[in-house]
Amino acid sequence: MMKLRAVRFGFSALALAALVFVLPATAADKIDPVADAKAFKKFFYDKFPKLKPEDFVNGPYSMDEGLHRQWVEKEQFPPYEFAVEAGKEMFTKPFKNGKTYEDCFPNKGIGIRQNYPYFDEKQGKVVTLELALNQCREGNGEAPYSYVRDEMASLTAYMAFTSRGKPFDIKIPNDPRALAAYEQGKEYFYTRRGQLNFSCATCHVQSPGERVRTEVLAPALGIMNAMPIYRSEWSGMGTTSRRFVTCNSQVRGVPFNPQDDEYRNVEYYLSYVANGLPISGPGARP
Amino acid sequence: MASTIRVRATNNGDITEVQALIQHPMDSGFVKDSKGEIIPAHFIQQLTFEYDGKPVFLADWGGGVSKDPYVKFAFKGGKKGDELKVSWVDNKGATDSTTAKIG
Amino acid sequence: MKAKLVLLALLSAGPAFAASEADYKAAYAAAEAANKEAGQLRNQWTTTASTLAAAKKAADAGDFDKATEAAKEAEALAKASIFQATSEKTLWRDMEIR
Amino acid sequence: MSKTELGFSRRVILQGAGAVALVGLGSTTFGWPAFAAANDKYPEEAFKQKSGADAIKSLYGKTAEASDKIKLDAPEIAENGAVVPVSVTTTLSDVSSISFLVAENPIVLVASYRIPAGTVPSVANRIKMAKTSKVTVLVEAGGKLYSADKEVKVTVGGCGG
Repeated sequence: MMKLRAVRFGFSALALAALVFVLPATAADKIDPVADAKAFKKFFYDKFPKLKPEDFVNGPYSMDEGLHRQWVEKEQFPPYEFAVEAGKEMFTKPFKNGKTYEDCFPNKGIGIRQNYPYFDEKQGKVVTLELALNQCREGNGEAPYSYVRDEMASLTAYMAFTSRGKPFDIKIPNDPRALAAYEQGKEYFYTRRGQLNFSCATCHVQSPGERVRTEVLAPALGIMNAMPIYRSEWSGMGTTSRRFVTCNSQVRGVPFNPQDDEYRNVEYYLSYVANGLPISGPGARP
Repeated sequence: MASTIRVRATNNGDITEVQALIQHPMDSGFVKDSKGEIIPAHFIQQLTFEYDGKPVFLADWGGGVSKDPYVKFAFKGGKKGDELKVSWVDNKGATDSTTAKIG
Repeated sequence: MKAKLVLLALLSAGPAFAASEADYKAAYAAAEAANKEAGQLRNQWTTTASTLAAAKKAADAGDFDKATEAAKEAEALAKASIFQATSEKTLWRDMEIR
Repeated sequence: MSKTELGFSRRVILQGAGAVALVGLGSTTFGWPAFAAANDKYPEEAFKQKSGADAIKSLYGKTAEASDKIKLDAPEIAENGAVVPVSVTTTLSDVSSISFLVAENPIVLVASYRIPAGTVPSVANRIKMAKTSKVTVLVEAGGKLYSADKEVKVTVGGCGG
């Protein structure tokens, strides 16, 4: 009798173990942004224990003392002042139909950057700040701006400036398309590409704080918070789109068109996992 | 057109600290554009700061000064509310000037 | 994984005999097709495009040896980018922060 | 070159030697050109010179002597050659002019400042550097010319594209 019970007991234990084993396996395929974000932040907080969470939004300047001093000097009178002022001027200059960007955005576009990108359930896709600005222009009969040139850079610089200090507040609605976009963004972030065979993570997860020649790599956590960035390298304000496109070419991967799905989704992923960290854009960068 | 000169002048009793950021390409004449042609030299040559009719600082610049140039200096004297006259001229003869209130 | 990529990228067997224009055209077409497939997989390399251009330039100058060799190299690069795209479909999870 | 002058900081020892070389060069000249620094005119000639010594001769008409009373602040590794923050303060008295030179730039003289009486002898600015180079600051005080310099590393960033 004893043996039978033992067998039965053994059997149920086995079944239980199998179940438990099965659960995490399916859990891994289940898209869980909340868990991802927690793990993502933990990885960087453990990797850089001396940094406070908000330090991550200053990218390379929180990684290297020499760079930090040069940044502090620049911030006294930052070169992006002109872009912010140009953006402010453009923001309130009426379109031909008399409307302005203020009519397209909640709260007249002031202090809302931290909510972008968002998942637009009507369009069924992720809408970034840059896309929303061009959709506003086209909706008012104006030609869209290039995503990589000064006009878009100035507008986003001004909108980011009005959100400085506000924590990222990216939402993923309970809509399978939103979850899919988020997951595709995550996959893009970790996928190796180009002849150099790097993914975004190769530089920004495996080796933040280290140098690529003279440039110190920024951690992925908080990397969107400073956008758009005034890079000394470009001696001008650069949009998020420009950053993605140039990063692709640097690893010898052919870039997509700015604001293609992959770019909007990876921005969605990177912004979401940085929820809670303050907006620091427009940021000055090397 | 808004002035190309941004000035911050603050007085703390006996010294007035001045910072200026100027919108200018400061092309050195040694850089090629994407089509491989040399971008001609175009940079601010002289920048002057005057307080109470007297020069308090004069900069002679070459093409090696950064784009959207920045400079910081200080001079003894100056009072809150007084004006500081700032003006520049570049190698093409273009000029701009502004007056800033000492804060 | 990396070694395989490097091997494929260097797969440019020099022709033992003088390549004709037909050899070049065949090699170029193969390279272009492979690069097109890489495009469908959203994973072309900039070096594939530049090597294709070099092949075309050599062909225009009548140097079909060089042109064919470059076209073959372009094909190898395109194939490597295809290999990268397909293998990364699963490998990306290895680096994911969990 | 006394011990104290080299004691400014371990790193400066190498550049200290550089300053000595600078001193030796400037002395042999034919006629003395009008020292541009003495009047308000833009020192056109000085901004054409390809070497530090010629720029100094054209600008000041005298040679510089290293001094540890000049504190030149420049990064060890420039975050980017397009915007290198460089500043100087000095305890030397009645300073009349401050200039910055970058040895490896195509035009060595980058900026020259006239310091009228009553203006604090201290300047901060952002300069461009073509590549890794010695950055030299010159301070004219009491009619004599002093210098300090520092090596600043500059290379391209990014992984090469």
